[in-house]
Amino acid sequence: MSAYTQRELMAIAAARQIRDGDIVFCGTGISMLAAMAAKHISAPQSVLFFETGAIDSVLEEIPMTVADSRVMFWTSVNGSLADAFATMQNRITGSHVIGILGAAQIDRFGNLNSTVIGDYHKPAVRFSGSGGASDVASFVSRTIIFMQHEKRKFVPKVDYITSPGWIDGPGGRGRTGLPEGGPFAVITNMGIMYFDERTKEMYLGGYYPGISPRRILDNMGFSVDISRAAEVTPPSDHELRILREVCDPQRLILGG
Amino acid sequence: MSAYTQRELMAIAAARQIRDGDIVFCGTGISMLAAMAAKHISAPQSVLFFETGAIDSVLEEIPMTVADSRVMFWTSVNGSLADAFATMQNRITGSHVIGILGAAQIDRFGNLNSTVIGDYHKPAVRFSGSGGASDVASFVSRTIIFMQHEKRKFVPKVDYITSPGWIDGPGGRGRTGLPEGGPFAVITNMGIMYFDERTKEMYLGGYYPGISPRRILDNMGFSVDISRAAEVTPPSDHELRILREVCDPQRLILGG
Amino acid sequence: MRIEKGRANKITNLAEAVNRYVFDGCHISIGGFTMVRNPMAAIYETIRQRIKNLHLYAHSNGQGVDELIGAGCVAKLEIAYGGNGRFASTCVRFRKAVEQGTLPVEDYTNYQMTLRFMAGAMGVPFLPTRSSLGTDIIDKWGFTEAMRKEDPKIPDQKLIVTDNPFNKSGTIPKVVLVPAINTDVAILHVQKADAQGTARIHGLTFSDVEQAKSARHVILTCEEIVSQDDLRADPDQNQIPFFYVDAVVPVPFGAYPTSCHRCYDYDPAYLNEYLKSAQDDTLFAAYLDKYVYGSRDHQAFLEQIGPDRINRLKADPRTGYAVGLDRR
Amino acid sequence: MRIEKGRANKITNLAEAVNRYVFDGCHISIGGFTMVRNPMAAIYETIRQRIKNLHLYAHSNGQGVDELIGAGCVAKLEIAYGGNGRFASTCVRFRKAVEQGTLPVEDYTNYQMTLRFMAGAMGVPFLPTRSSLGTDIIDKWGFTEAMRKEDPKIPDQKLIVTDNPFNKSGTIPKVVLVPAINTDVAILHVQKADAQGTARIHGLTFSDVEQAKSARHVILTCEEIVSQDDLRADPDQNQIPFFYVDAVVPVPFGAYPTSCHRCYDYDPAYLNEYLKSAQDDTLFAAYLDKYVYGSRDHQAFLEQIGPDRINRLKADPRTGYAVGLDRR
Repeated sequence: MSAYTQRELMAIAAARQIRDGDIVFCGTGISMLAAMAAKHISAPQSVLFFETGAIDSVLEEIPMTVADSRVMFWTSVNGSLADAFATMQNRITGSHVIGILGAAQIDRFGNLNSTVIGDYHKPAVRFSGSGGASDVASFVSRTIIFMQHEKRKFVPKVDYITSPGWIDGPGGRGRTGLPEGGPFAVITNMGIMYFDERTKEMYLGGYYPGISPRRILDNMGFSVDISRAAEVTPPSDHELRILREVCDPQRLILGG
Repeated sequence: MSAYTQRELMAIAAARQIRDGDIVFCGTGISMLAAMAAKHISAPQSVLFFETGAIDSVLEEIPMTVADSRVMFWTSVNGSLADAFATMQNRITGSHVIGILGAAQIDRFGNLNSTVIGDYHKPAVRFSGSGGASDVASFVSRTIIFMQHEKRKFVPKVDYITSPGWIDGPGGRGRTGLPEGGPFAVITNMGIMYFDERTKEMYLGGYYPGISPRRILDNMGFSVDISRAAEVTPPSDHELRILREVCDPQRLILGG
Repeated sequence: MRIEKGRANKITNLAEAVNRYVFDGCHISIGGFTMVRNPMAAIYETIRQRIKNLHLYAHSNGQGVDELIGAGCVAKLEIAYGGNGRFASTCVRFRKAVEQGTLPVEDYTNYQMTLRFMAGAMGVPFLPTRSSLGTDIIDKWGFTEAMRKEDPKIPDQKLIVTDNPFNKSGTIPKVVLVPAINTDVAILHVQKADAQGTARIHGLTFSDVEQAKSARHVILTCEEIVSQDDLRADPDQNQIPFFYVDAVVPVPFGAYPTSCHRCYDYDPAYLNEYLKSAQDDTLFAAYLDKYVYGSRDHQAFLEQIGPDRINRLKADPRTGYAVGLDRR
Repeated sequence: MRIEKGRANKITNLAEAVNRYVFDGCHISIGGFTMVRNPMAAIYETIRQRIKNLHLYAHSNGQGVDELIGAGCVAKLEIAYGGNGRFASTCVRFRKAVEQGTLPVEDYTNYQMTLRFMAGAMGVPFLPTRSSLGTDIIDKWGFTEAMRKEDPKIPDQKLIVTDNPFNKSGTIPKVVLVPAINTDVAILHVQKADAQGTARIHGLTFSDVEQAKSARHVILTCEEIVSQDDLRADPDQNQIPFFYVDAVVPVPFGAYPTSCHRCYDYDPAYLNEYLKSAQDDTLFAAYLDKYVYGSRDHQAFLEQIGPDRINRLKADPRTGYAVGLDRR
């Protein structure tokens, strides 16, 4: 089995979470790459869907933004932002959309911060803000989240809640008035976290080859249950070939 | 000067009310015919606009419905109902739209009934209902109304207010929360009524050749000021030729 | 939905599609406007299958609505306009049913009905407008409290007038909130669709797209099934993504006797004959027997009309309608 | 409007259009998304004319927003996403301005900003959504009470969470009401327009159409002026009616260095160089001097870039982008 980078492993791990037939909301970057890989590997029936209004894109090249001309090619319909978000808020279609997001901070309930570090009014660091992330996290049935495993990113309390997760646990979303659904998996550079059915708390579901659950805990600002964790199957040659040769030959997203 | 029918006179009288450059909302029938005539006679810059979403239609044949393929021809944009009504509710474009409506009953303040005669829950007669009429009467700056001059149609109180006029007089629209603007002229088979700037009450502005103001009052369920009335200039040969030969050669709207 | 509305080939026949998705008592809307692009083939099939107690939503669907009412399929109606252009200032069977007190009606405006479909499509409970403030559309409700209580699918209020909470400038003091419509099924007739259900409408779309997206199930009848590549070569021109659609049924002249832009015009002779029959119960029963119950399917119906009459309606390619058609 | 927005020939040059409709302190929005179809020529002209204190509204306009901020034209910003795709996970001049406390920002989501433009276009004070309930987008306001009081153009509340008054079924307990945006001017770049201002956008429209309809004045820059007949032969494909438009300016490559579907791709080399310059104030000042102030107009700017680089970006007719372009 060939060598692979962390980023390649993360993309494949996320791709494996996509079910055939899902309508996949893709953000820019690795989330798009994961969706593209899934489409070519395990979920050929899945629909690539972008907040910009592109529905069922045929990606002959990896887009560098969700507005890229590359997402407009051979779609079912090219619409508008209004159309795309309505499709996610729509009670029938929205329940079949899976969203893939990234963030700067995450808490145990999967609430995400992509806006600021520090005080919102005097931020130490300013990030891009929600974009469509908070919309997606509000509307759709399942979200997959990409994170780097670092203490400062897995925090007991995020500095700013940009995108809603399970809020404060069981019933939290209902109390705020949000639709059902919420975070499903967190894909990091060390492993995969899931959320407990009952408590809605994050737990370690899988660790990558060569990385111990202990080391993962050392890279988190809060502790999680590791009793259910198993080693993640490394990417197959087939998965890697698709990812490298079909999806991102220029390594625009995969990097060096 | 050639003979003309009442309907021809009504169409021309309405056409004369349209200013060059107006965006003209047309209903089905004589209102469409009036707008089409104005476009060919005195208001070549006017825009024919339909609630169905057709903007700036080129009418080579008279449509028999506002959804007719004939309104979709050579437009600036073919949109949807949502687009069309938003254009009227829009504060900038809406203030330049003039609406032409018909009704079964009208009161002194230009409130219109096109829904029922009698009790709404046990109607003696049921009509079509609002369609887009109440929307137009709510949104646009000026409306022109077609009526038959009969006692049962010009009534002190309409059985059902389908489309808002000046409500109960000065400030009436503001009190209900409606935008400014309202009924401007009423074109009947006997003359033309306007609304007093101050009182918002209907008054007789013009009577057709051979019809006395007195006779008009005899055909109304309430009395109006006739002191400002003057005889209406009959249709010119040119106006009649355009109406008959260009607009409605099959006399689909003009009738026999 | 992954099963029903996914990438499967959804092409089926009309009897099957109507039988599967249109049921007794269902909440339904139909596409088109007055005598334009109504899904008439599907409407006649619904009548033929004697499906009753429909809760029908329409803005201005003249011909389709009037035939469904006349055939006794409709139990409740929410509508803006019960007319049919120059062919009926008020639709006759609609008028009779309401005057006889056999058809409860809730009146809205065309924009309000459009916003209600749009709210359903957007997944929000209501949308605001300034339309009809100060009118009886606000004050008089056709559906009784009891009716609204017993049917969970109907909102408990017709509409709500509320103060504008952002009324800083004072320019918009009040708005009317109109409740979302979420139907069990929407039936649309379009010019082109592919086997998966991606659809392209030529000409005005009316509120067809919003209706499709606010429905649980969508039946598309189309003039022509085209290849997926035909539609995807220019997706800017497509309006309905396949995953909203359940059934695709090729029905040439499927909107006849109403028109279909770029394909054919409405048939004035038919609509005038309909208008005459509609005036009288006996004549109308005979009309239904002859044209609807008397036709096995839409093809047989068109054969009754005959090719000469149909051919006269064919659209001229430049204008999209039958130029010079005798419409008297 | 009959004068300004009527049927007049609205073709003018960019300096004139910007000078007439973009003024110090005006409320403005720009079309496009990240590095796609931003009206860059008009943005550079705005910088060149040294127009300041703009109140800028954007959902995700990366490149255009960051250049306006970097050039010191923006006093207040309402935005959903201050990034630029793969070229900047966070736009650098935006980040610096916010971290230095020199740019008040109000954060919304992309859908909320879209609904706000739509509300302005529809002439309603707000639209409802379920988005961002339970988040700090609801709880934390960037604009102070005082700021909101003193500027009559800003609503007195960022947004309002309210109970659903139609909550019969209990499925939607609450909604967020987002306030309408009504700008003084919207600037869009489109592929085709005619002299009156009817416009056709190819590919995704983002929220450009809503932005145009929510603005008092609209400047359209376009790749190509086409005849009225070219656009009217298929009006289904046009999105903006001429009477919303004030100025039409032909500017080939008017979106460069951002992309324009079916015409040309974004320029990775330029965007990477921009990103490097943006990191450092001195480098950024030099960047502006060289490319913006140092170019008489967009044509001169393109000449600086040179025809070889421009030609490499030309779109392939099948896909609408530059196939195989080196985007590293």
